[in-house]
Amino acid sequence: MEQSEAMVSTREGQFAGRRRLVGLAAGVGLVLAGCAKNAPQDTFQPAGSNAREIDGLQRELFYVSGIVGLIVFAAILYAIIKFKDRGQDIPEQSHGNPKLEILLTILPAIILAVVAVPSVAAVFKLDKKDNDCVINVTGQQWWWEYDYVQGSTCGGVEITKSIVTSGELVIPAHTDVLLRITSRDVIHSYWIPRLNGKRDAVPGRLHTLRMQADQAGIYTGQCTEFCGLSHARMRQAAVALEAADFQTWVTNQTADYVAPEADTLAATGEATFVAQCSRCHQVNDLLSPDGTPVLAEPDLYVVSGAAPNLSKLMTRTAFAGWTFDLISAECRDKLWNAPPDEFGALYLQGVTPECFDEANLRTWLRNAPAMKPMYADPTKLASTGGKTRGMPNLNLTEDQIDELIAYMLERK
Amino acid sequence: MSAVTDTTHDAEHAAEAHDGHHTPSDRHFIIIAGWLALLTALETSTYWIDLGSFATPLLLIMMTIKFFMIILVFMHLKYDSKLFSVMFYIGLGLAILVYSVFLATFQFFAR
Amino acid sequence: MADITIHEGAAAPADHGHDDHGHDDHGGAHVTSTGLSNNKLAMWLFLGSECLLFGGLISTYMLYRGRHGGGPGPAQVFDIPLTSVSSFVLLMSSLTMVLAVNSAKRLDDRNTRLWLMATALLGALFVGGQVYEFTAFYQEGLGFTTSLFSSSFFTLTGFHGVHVTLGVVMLIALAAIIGRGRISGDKAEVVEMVGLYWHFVDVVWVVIFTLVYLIPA
Amino acid sequence: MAIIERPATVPAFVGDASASPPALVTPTAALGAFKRPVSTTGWKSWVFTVDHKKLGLMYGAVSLFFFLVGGLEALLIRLQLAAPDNTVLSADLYNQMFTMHATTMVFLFVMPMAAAFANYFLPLQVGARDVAFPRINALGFWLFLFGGIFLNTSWVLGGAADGGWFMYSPNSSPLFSPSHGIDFWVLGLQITGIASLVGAINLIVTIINMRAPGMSLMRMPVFAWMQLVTQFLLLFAMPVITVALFLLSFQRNFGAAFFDVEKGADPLLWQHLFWIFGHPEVYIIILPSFGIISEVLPTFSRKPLFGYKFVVFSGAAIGTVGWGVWAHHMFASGLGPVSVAVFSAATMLVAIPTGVKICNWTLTLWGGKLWFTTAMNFAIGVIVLFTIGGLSGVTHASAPADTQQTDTYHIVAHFHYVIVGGAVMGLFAGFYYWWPKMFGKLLSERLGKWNFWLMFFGVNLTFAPMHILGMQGQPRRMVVWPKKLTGEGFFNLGFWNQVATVGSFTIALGVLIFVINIFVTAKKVEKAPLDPWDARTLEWMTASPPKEHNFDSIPTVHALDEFFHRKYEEVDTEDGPRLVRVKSAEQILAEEEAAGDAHIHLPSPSYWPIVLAFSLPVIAYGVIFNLMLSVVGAGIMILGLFGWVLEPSVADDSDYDPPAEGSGPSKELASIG
Ligand code: HEA
Ligand code: HEA
Ligand code: HEC
Ligand code: CUA
Ligand SMILES: [Cu+2]
Repeated sequence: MEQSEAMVSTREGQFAGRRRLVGLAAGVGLVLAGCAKNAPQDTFQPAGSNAREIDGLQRELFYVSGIVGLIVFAAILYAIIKFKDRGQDIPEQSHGNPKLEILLTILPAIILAVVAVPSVAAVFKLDKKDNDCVINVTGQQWWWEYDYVQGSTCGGVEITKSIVTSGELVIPAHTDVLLRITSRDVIHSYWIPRLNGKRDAVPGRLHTLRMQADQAGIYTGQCTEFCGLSHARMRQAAVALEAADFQTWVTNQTADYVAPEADTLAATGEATFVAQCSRCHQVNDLLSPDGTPVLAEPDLYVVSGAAPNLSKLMTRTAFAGWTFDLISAECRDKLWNAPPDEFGALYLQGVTPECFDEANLRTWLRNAPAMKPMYADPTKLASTGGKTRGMPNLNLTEDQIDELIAYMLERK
Repeated sequence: MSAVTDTTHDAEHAAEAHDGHHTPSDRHFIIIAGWLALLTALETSTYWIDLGSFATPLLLIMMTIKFFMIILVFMHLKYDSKLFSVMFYIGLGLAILVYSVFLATFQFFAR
Repeated sequence: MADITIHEGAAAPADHGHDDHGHDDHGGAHVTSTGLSNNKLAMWLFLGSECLLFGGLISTYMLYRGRHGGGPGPAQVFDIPLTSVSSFVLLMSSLTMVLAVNSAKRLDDRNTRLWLMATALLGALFVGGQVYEFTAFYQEGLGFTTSLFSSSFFTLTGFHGVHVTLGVVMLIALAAIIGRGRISGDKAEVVEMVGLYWHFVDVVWVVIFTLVYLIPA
Repeated sequence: MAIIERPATVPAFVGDASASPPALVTPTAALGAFKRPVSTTGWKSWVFTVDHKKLGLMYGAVSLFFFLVGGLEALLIRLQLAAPDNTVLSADLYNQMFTMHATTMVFLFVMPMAAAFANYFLPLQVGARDVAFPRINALGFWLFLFGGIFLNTSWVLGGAADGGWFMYSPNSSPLFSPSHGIDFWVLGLQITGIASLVGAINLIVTIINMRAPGMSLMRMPVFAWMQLVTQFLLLFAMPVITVALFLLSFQRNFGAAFFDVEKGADPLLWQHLFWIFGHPEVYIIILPSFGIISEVLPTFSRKPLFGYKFVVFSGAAIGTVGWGVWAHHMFASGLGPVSVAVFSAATMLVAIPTGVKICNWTLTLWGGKLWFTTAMNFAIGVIVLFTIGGLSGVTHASAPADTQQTDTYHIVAHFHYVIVGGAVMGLFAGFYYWWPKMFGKLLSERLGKWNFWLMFFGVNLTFAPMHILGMQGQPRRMVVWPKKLTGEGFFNLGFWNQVATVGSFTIALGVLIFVINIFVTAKKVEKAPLDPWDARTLEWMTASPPKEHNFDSIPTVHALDEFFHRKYEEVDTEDGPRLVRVKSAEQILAEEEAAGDAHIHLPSPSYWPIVLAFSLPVIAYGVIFNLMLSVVGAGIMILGLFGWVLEPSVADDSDYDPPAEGSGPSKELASIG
């Protein structure tokens, strides 16, 4: 923003020409901001009412401060050139001009009042909480869990059964959704730049944030409160779907568990999963060989007390704090750039075998902490009573990994 | 800080206060201590006498009186240079203001 | 802080420059620009800053006093009669302190020492009461780490207790030094300095007694 | 050296020597445990010194060193961020790096460097012979030094703090940060905090009580004023962080519950306490530099500061309003809309007094006779760069807008503009302006210009792109930024991150040239003129470097800019009144010397400050590793305290060698001590 003016107006000495150019370029660039391509987290491209509200205010602020800056720099520049020592007399030792001073105090006050009023108004406007659609959002080291509140109605779709997912927040487009945000361990912050500002997820407190998207599409974000080792790898996205598509998504998420066909690789995978993974990860309605439901107890093994629900892993496009892709780069680009009317269908396909990027998941299962730093060194867990923060290295064999991947591929 | 805009003037002013040493007599101190003791007794009595919603404001008032008796008399703030009062009250006032707002953000403003 | 007991400032612009502009020079006793003692000014500044220290601790306690999560809470553990007595003791130590200061101003070393020792004794009694209180609480199951209430209570009153203890040490040391004639500066001022500190600690207790003990959570 | 007896040939004019105050104390060697150290040369003259000028230089040297350390850390950060998914630093190391970068820069560079200037120049500017409490001054320096060393030993003792410089709970709890890094951080800041607190008391008393005759507050140089405000901010802000640090260390080391959410703790407690300190802290960082440039600009514009009173009062106003805005760091923390609205509006208020300053500086240039020395360049640089940073600050002040900006590089851009562009450049202006005063030699102007332009250009190159990065959605404190989110076109993250990295090395080059300049200047034989800048204030009315006792005679002050008015007088000519030079600095100095004071008491060196200061890190290591060590530390502390209290405040004559026959008063040190 203002830096461009700085560059324009502070030119002195030998760099003048070059700096003016850079400044000009930055200025023109600013105007073109709306055209920045493929900038998924650009706050200047709001895609929902809340973000637009902020954007309007923010632009006003930038213009006001830009103009103030220009005036100040113009004055300094003029003084520098005009009053340079050219052998003139020592000036009169005047101590100021109170009238001018008072004027120069009142003027900024007025300017500030002009920006303060809409700011305060916007604070309250953005704080509305009257929503039918409520989603609980819980941050933990280093991923987000979503829990669609049973009984709430989202874009005309009633949530009859609680849905627990991670990473990708699927919401109906054109609809105000209320997120109830908290944390299980340290402070995180939920941010989808194109939909709204940030709201911290503070353990022991419940904060709300409204989301609304104008169009179907995918909107990326990032945890923005420093939360320890893998803060940089704690990402998230919001996926907006048209009402019908959202209905399809909800139906699929709440659909019954389909066990793998017997004697397939996936079926072996199911057993491996029960043996290795299910103590932390829940797959809904999964039964153990003796017919009892398999219930995860992540609180016994993980500091934050949770691990992602894997029932529908393959309906998501990225995993582990939405950092690593489940689909190939081409498929991702296609999805991200899909026009709104085609987006829903494409997204609902989930991870298709053609698009599946096996390498990432494989590396993850081979040794998760090597891929994403997590305090999981088994020799250093004294302070946490043996619990890990994140997923430990399980020392799986390549065969086991094959089986598990086959099993995972069917979780959609 | 306005109290010290001119050194010369100040020096005179303070010197006056200083030389004068309007220190209260021992007797005066003992009387004050008597009042303090009485107030403490009253304060403590609220533990046995149920005053309902009056208790808190009453206690706060008595606390404030005691506070200032000690500050003003025992610590000579009343008799000493204004400058000392200024130094101390800036800190005291700032503390009261800042921490009240701080507690208020938890209790009243937070929703 | 120990600095207050010895006159530090040999550096004052003590000497008379050429004095051609009628600056009224106060001669020996008043060497500072305001005519006030450096030490006393410093002490008041320090006390002003202490307001923010104790303010922070008190606010933390006020925020957390209700949060005892099943453990003993203020209503269960506080022994108001006992605390009232020790509050009274501390209050009276302020009286003995001013008497010490007055004696010092009268250059009455014997009484100064006497009152100083009395103040120290009362202070020690108060600290003793606090130690007793802490052990009693501990036996009732309220440890430092038990709950937010306990941590903030012990921290606040502990900080105050440490201040009192330091004060007692200062008082005793002062009495001893006066006894041996080892104070090189203005003796009365040194006593007054310790007095200011002592009264402040007392005043803090006045606030704590009301806010922590008497006003129901 | 304690007492300076001037030869009796000093002409009268001097007040009656017998009327000089009775020596404030009448020490005898028997009072103290040891005789006081009296060395005037060699390392002992530095280690045991209580001279504000020596302490000022030591403060300066040490903080300059820490600047290089913090800068090195910044360069590593920038290297890591130069390319997507980079691997220069591991996540763990990166987190330590930015935490320590910020901690080092703020607490071990900018604050102590401002203290260096305050120490050196406040007594000179107000016409005093030293600060009010010289031993406490020494204590402050050693606490700062030992605290800084203590903090940095964490690098080799299990890793440095990794929670970010505001160290939010509960991430700072032992459960989430089990290494000792945060313990070092907490205790280290506690130690340097004591240094700041005692320093604040000392300097406030100095300013209020030690002014030369006639130096009323409204005749005080603006630097002294801004330091006064700064020291008040320190006085009241340090206890708040002290409380916060105590709570945290009680939690980490003794199991207290303060930030234990399981037990019902509210993590916002820490945030409030930290920022109640933290926001005044940012004004603590900037005001000394405001003071410096308020000296530099008038000097090189050859006219008084425009609106002196307004500048002074706006400084005080900033200091006051600054206490009511802390929660603007918490707009996304979930305070509730009422608090957010109130703090948002309050924050905007701060822009008014700051704006007053910017306007007054610009108007000081207006109509002047501008001399573009390096110091002047830096000062003008400050106005420009600080304004950019200040204006982006106003964009954060609007809470809804801030929810988009907070914790992104947009904020990083804001505070580096105000800090590097404002505070650091201001300190550099101070270096160039006062170097001849401190060392009697002028820094090379040729190198200085390179230094300035590289830094000015570098700051813009480094931090301007960060505005873009932030608005494009790059959060701060991220060890990597992923390639897939860089975007395309003009605003792609990759390009601007590279620009920022190049910029940071440009700054480094500038700083390197400054370091070279120091060495080049030290080699130079040519002495600086007595008054190289035709300056305006008292510190120039003495030798360069000043004599041990600062002034031969304490000057009597008649006006703001006293020195200038002694040099110049208004003379009526045909075309109106003209300012003409009536005296040279040398003449004025000679007059002063001739009228020198006869009997000058200076504080004597002391062992105890360093002993007392040393005890604290020992105690702190003990808290971390073994409480027995703390007991040892406490022992040293008690020893130090008693030594301190019982020490006579002036060295006894018997501590000095007896003067050689006929050689006048001796300055030789005795063999003991
Ligand atoms: C030197 C230090 C310094 C200074 C002086 C300032 C000055 C200001 N700061 Fe800054 N700030 C920091 C250091 C500083 N800041 C740091 C370190 C952080 C980040 C901490 C962290 O998170 O790690 C921060 C963060 C920060 C935030 C929180 C951002 C966030 O994390 O979300 C905010 C929000 O309001 C803010 C606002 C301001 C304002 C309004 C000013 C004002 O004082 C600025 C006033 C100046 C001007 C406005 C320019 C000149 C005025 C005029 C030319 C007059 C006319 C102007 C108008 C009419 C607008 N700052
Ligand atoms: C006084 C304060 C101060 C100063 C001066 C600086 C100076 C600089 N800072 Fe920093 N910075 C902070 C305070 C400061 N910073 C704070 C508070 C944070 C927030 C931390 C947090 O989030 O917790 C931060 C964070 C921060 C970040 C963000 C990290 C992140 O969020 O992930 C970055 C990234 O570019 C950065 C860069 C720089 C650079 C390039 C400089 C440059 O200006 C530095 C220039 C100096 C030099 C380059 C030194 C010269 C060195 C040499 C010449 C080498 C020679 C070496 C030897 C001889 C040993 N800083
Ligand atoms: C000790 C607990 C634990 C065990 C056992 C465990 N995981 Fe995990 N897993 C986690 C945690 C915690 C995460 C979240 C890590 C993160 O994103 O930071 C996770 C993340 C994942 C993810 C990404 C999920 C998402 O939606 O982002 C997958 C896939 C996964 N694990 C698969 C497995 C498989 C397959 C196994 C068994 C072989 C397994 N895990 C065993 C704890 C565990
Ligand atoms: Cu979670 Cu950062
Ligand atoms: Cu701030």
